[in-house]
Amino acid sequence: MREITYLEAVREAMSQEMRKNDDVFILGEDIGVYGGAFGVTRGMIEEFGPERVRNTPISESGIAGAAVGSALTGMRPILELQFSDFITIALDQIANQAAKVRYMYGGKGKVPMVLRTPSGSGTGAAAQHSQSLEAWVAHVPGLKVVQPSTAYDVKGLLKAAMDDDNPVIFYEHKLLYKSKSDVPEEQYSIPLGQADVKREGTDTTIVATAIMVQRALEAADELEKEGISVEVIDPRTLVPLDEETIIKSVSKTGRLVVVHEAVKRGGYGGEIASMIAESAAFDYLDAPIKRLGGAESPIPYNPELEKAHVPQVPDIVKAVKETLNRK
Amino acid sequence: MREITYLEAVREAMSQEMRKNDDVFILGEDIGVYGGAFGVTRGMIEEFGPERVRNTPISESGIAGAAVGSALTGMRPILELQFSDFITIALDQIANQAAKVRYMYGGKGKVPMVLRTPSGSGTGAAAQHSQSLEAWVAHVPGLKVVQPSTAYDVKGLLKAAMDDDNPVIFYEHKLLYKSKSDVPEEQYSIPLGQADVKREGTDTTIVATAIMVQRALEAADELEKEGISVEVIDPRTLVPLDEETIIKSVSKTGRLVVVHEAVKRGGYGGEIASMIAESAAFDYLDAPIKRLGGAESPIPYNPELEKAHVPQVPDIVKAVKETLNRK
Amino acid sequence: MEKLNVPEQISNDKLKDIYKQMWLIRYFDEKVDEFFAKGMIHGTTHLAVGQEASAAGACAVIEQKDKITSTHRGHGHCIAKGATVDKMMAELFGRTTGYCKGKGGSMHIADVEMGNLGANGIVAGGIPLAVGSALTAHMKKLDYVTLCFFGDGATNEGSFHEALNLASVWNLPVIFICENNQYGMSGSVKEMVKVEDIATRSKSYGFPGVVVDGNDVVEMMNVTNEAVERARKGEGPTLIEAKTYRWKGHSKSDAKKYRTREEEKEWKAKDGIKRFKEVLLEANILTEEQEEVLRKEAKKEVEDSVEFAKNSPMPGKEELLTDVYA
Amino acid sequence: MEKLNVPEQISNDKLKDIYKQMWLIRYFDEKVDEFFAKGMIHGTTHLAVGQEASAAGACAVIEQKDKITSTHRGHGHCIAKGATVDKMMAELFGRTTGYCKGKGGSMHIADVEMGNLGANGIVAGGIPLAVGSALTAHMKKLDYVTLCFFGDGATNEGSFHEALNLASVWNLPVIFICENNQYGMSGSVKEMVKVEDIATRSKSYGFPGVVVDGNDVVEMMNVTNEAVERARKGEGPTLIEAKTYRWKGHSKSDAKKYRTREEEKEWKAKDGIKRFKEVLLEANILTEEQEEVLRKEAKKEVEDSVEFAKNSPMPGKEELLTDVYA
Ligand SMILES: Cc1ncc(C[n+]2csc(CCOP(=O)(O)OP(=O)(O)O)c2C)c(N)n1
Ligand SMILES: Cc1ncc(C[n+]2csc(CCOP(=O)(O)OP(=O)(O)O)c2C)c(N)n1
Ligand SMILES: [Mg+2]
Ligand SMILES: [Mg+2]
Repeated sequence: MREITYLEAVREAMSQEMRKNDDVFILGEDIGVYGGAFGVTRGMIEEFGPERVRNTPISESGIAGAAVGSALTGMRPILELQFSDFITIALDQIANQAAKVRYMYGGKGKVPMVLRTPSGSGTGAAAQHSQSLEAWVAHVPGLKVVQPSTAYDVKGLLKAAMDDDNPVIFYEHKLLYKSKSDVPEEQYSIPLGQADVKREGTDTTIVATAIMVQRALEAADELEKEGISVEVIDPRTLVPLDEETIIKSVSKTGRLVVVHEAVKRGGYGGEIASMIAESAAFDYLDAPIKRLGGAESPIPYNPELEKAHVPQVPDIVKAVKETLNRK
Repeated sequence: MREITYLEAVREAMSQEMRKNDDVFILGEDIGVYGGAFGVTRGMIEEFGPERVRNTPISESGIAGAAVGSALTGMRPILELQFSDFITIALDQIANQAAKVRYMYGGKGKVPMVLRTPSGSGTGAAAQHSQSLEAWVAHVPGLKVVQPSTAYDVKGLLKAAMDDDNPVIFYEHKLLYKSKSDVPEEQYSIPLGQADVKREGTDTTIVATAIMVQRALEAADELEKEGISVEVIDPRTLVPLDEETIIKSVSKTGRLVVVHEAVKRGGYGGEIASMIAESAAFDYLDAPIKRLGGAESPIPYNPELEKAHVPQVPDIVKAVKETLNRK
Repeated sequence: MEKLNVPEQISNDKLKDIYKQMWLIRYFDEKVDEFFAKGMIHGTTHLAVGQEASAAGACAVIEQKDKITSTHRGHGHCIAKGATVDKMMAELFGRTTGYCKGKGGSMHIADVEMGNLGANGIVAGGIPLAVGSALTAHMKKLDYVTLCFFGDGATNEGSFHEALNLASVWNLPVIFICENNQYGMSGSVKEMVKVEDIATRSKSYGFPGVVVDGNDVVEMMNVTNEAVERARKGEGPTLIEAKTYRWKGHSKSDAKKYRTREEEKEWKAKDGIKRFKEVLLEANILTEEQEEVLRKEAKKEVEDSVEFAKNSPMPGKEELLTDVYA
Repeated sequence: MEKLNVPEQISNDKLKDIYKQMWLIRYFDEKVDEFFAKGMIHGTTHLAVGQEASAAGACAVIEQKDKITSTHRGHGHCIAKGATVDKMMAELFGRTTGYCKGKGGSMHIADVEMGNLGANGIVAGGIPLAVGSALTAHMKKLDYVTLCFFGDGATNEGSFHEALNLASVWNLPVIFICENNQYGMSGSVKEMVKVEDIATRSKSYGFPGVVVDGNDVVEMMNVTNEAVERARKGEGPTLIEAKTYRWKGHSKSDAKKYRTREEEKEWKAKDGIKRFKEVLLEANILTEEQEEVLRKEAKKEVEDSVEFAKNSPMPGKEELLTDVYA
């Protein structure tokens, strides 16, 4: 099968859908000839024209609201938010309007929109351009939240997100844009709410999201050399969360490490860890759960500090060993 | 000692400080002759004048930014955000500016401000006026987060918040405004980061926040009749979190119920529960941790549904019994 | 019978409907006021008593296919866009027969199918939504316009600015109607906006801004009609500032310390209903007797809506978790 | 030696300083450009090459006690407010000797003590901060003004609107300086703003808006000076629109497809440094020899800053968790 990048997979998923469905369009800042801050929409305005690849003023609240309003009246907008940190500006439209309209209206009306946005650190863009704020939206009933970790997943999940009749917040990781995997040319859909066991194992379960999936897999490779068998689960969607797959795995391994890039305190890892601590898997736990996440500080500019902010492979290796009481 | 209401305690804490310190002022919507949406600032403009009790246009982002900018240049603003749901509009100034300025500037500059805001449901104000979104700000390094549950606590914690040189998000609960307790007339400070054991017990620990503290205490009363001894801990501040007190209690009781009004999924209860699941207390746990929180939906208008959205005393009683394997 | 100086599609019968509708709005909100005062309805409410003309006049010139977005003070817009007071009252009573099955309440009444895209609890929250609705019309080449209602206070929100700029940049068929009732909750527009007319703010976006007497339903119709025609012709948005006044407090409990009783009296003298009645009588479009009939009909509709609401069922607990996702 | 038509406090020596400063800004940003291209600096950067005159001219007329807020494209403002390029370059190199100890980088350089309240990674994010700073001046009766820099694109953000309205309502000593360099990242101001001049937007708030040739440092001084004087006299804010152009791409990698090479050429012909040089030579304030000396000094300062940066230590890991709370 053909290999393409994560970035190309995002673009392909959108383009294929836009060829089929006139109601789908993209709006966002600099998504026209510039191709978006990360180049995701490059070439799309040439194919679909400026009506459907709609360059906007720098008005995150306005364009989010325009997306919600157009979705409510029959379009299926894809909103590209240039950096996920800027959700701070669009959040009223997302959390107080998009997420709630259907419920507040007693089920009349729906908001089929996808908010795509790059998140994560590692590019040296510092405190206001590097955050992972998915826990915020995952806390809001009415939203769905997706965090793909591979080119294959991103294409299938984006298709499902575009098909969904609800607002979906779709996180793309900047450092994954160039990562490659085998991706079918045709459209396919990965259901929202289905975790993927990225690697099977028996000793400890790692639940990892976004770029941490890759790091968890690297850690698993290292640990294997020492005879430790790690199962790596990628939830892929935080909402809905595939609790079953995680519970099953932890019931098998008896150990859990949760790892994400977002700041540990108040991060979604707390949700996953407590879900397990509350579940039937609790009785199978042979060790305290471990959570790894971003440090208790804004994200620093200096590259070494920036790296230190976020879990790295050795941190994951160490955490797994701790669950096994090994050094 | 004199009894006053939670609301009066907030007002008194501000007034006493404003009499002493000219740098302290309040800004917010309708805080002037109207006295604020909940009447907290009633009478203050008469005492302190319109310069220091500064009525603002309806511009949450602008006034939050003005607060940050004035704090950075030597004032100590108290920003009253009319409903905590509107943080969606002010969040860029809070999360991307106030919280990060000091760090981004390498420790030069500080932002001594308090954002006071009423949260919680129970008033029939529906989906956009009833949320408990403290988990969002608790996830942002650089902020401190306070959630007082009694008139006594609110006065002492607000004093500490006003004295703090960092941005503090201070949640007041609408339904608690009328609740009373003994409150000293003079100023006093309750350190941020010090939990309060509101009731001692031996069988199960309940960690409860804001109005859930009252409900947990009621539940404890009921349970006592059945011979169940419950310890109720009020963290009072989510950031910093007094982990020690909670760990100690759970190590003693071996059981934990965490209860808040915020939506359970992604709520701060996940943080508290996982903190325990990761801690030394894990080895003492005799039962799975239980979390109670708001339902997986926006907050409905109908009063019965609204109640059903949020943990009530019987839910807490039931959860405690479940940790004890009793019906 | 004379023909008034109103848009040509407005027949004399329609004028009578509008007149009755203004009473319907007033009676509805007065009834709601009474119920809130008695504690028979919970939550909060914002009444448009005194502001009937702007809602009724503006919506009179649009069609069913057209859309509106509304605000926390939205009962009038709702009725003007054709809502039945039965379902509105039922909503306030939290019943399953309400527009939102009792889940939304006063601040969230909507009827998406009928073009009412909803009230909004967030000040200025509906303005970008209206732009989105207009964007759909533009992209799907549907011939509808969107009327976007909001208050004077809302024009100090960033969303107002961003939305108006978007509408201008995309030249969308949307009409922004600022009901300047002189106050936000308590903030006087004179203190919160340092220009004489809010309509001036359209100059920042390069489209027309018009000031209109918001208590003059005929003027409201004419000005809105012109804006609607411009929008339908693809000439883009208009900002209309309707100067008006709310008679009641901002919401449930409001001592109205921020304004004088004299000011209230002056504005009450400009009552839009009374003025319209005089115009209709003068033009022989309405007789005193007919007037009374219409008024009584309106009153009865409101009374009936109360019965309807009271006799409607409460939602079951299972409703808590439905309608979250489509 | 003539006296130019500049604010009276600006001596001829000061004019030379300003001239040199403009070169310092240009050389600094060209050096930064080179390092980014070579991958010697990480992160992102936004260069003000071509826009030197607006920063230098505006800051020339304020004093040390006065304050500024800046943007992602902030190196010029920083230098103009008196920053040393050593500490700036060290910041870009992520060193402890940098303005932010290496924690902030290009988009967050600040020097609060010296009145530079900081660059900002959030477009329009600094505008409300400037209002807050002006509020402090007002409340504490301190005689400082705040210059608030932002771009054309920023004027479409809600924060711009809210902040300008606040400044107007409170009549604060703040000067809003929009550096209209014709583009946001790629969005042309012609497409994103449907009025000829952004300065017009001040009309929404009832204070003056002035258009100025942002590549004419003398005009910049005069216009800013007038606004500063108004502010100091308690007459409130001004919006200044400085028309200019950025020569380079928006940030690190930018194919500049959204504009033509001809347009770039036209604007480069209006180079503010070149024009100022001619003015100074003409007025006999500067000789060709002196000009070369100043330029070389500027260049050397930048070269030295590189050495300073390179020889400065990296922060230790423990720095990750310091400076979060005061
Ligand atoms: C974003 C936001 N801020 C504040 C409020 C609280 N609030 C509700 S209505 C209102 C006043 C609105 O004034 P205006 O826009 O003039 O409308 P009016 O009430 O006069 O009809 C305020 C401050 C809110 N609901 N939403
Ligand atoms: C809130 C926000 N939206 C978008 C961006 C991404 N961004 C950075 S600079 C920029 C363009 C800003 O244009 P303008 O205000 O004209 O300033 P210029 O870059 O031209 O100096 C954009 C879109 C951002 N940093 N912040
Ligand atoms: Mg109003
Ligand atoms: Mg620009």
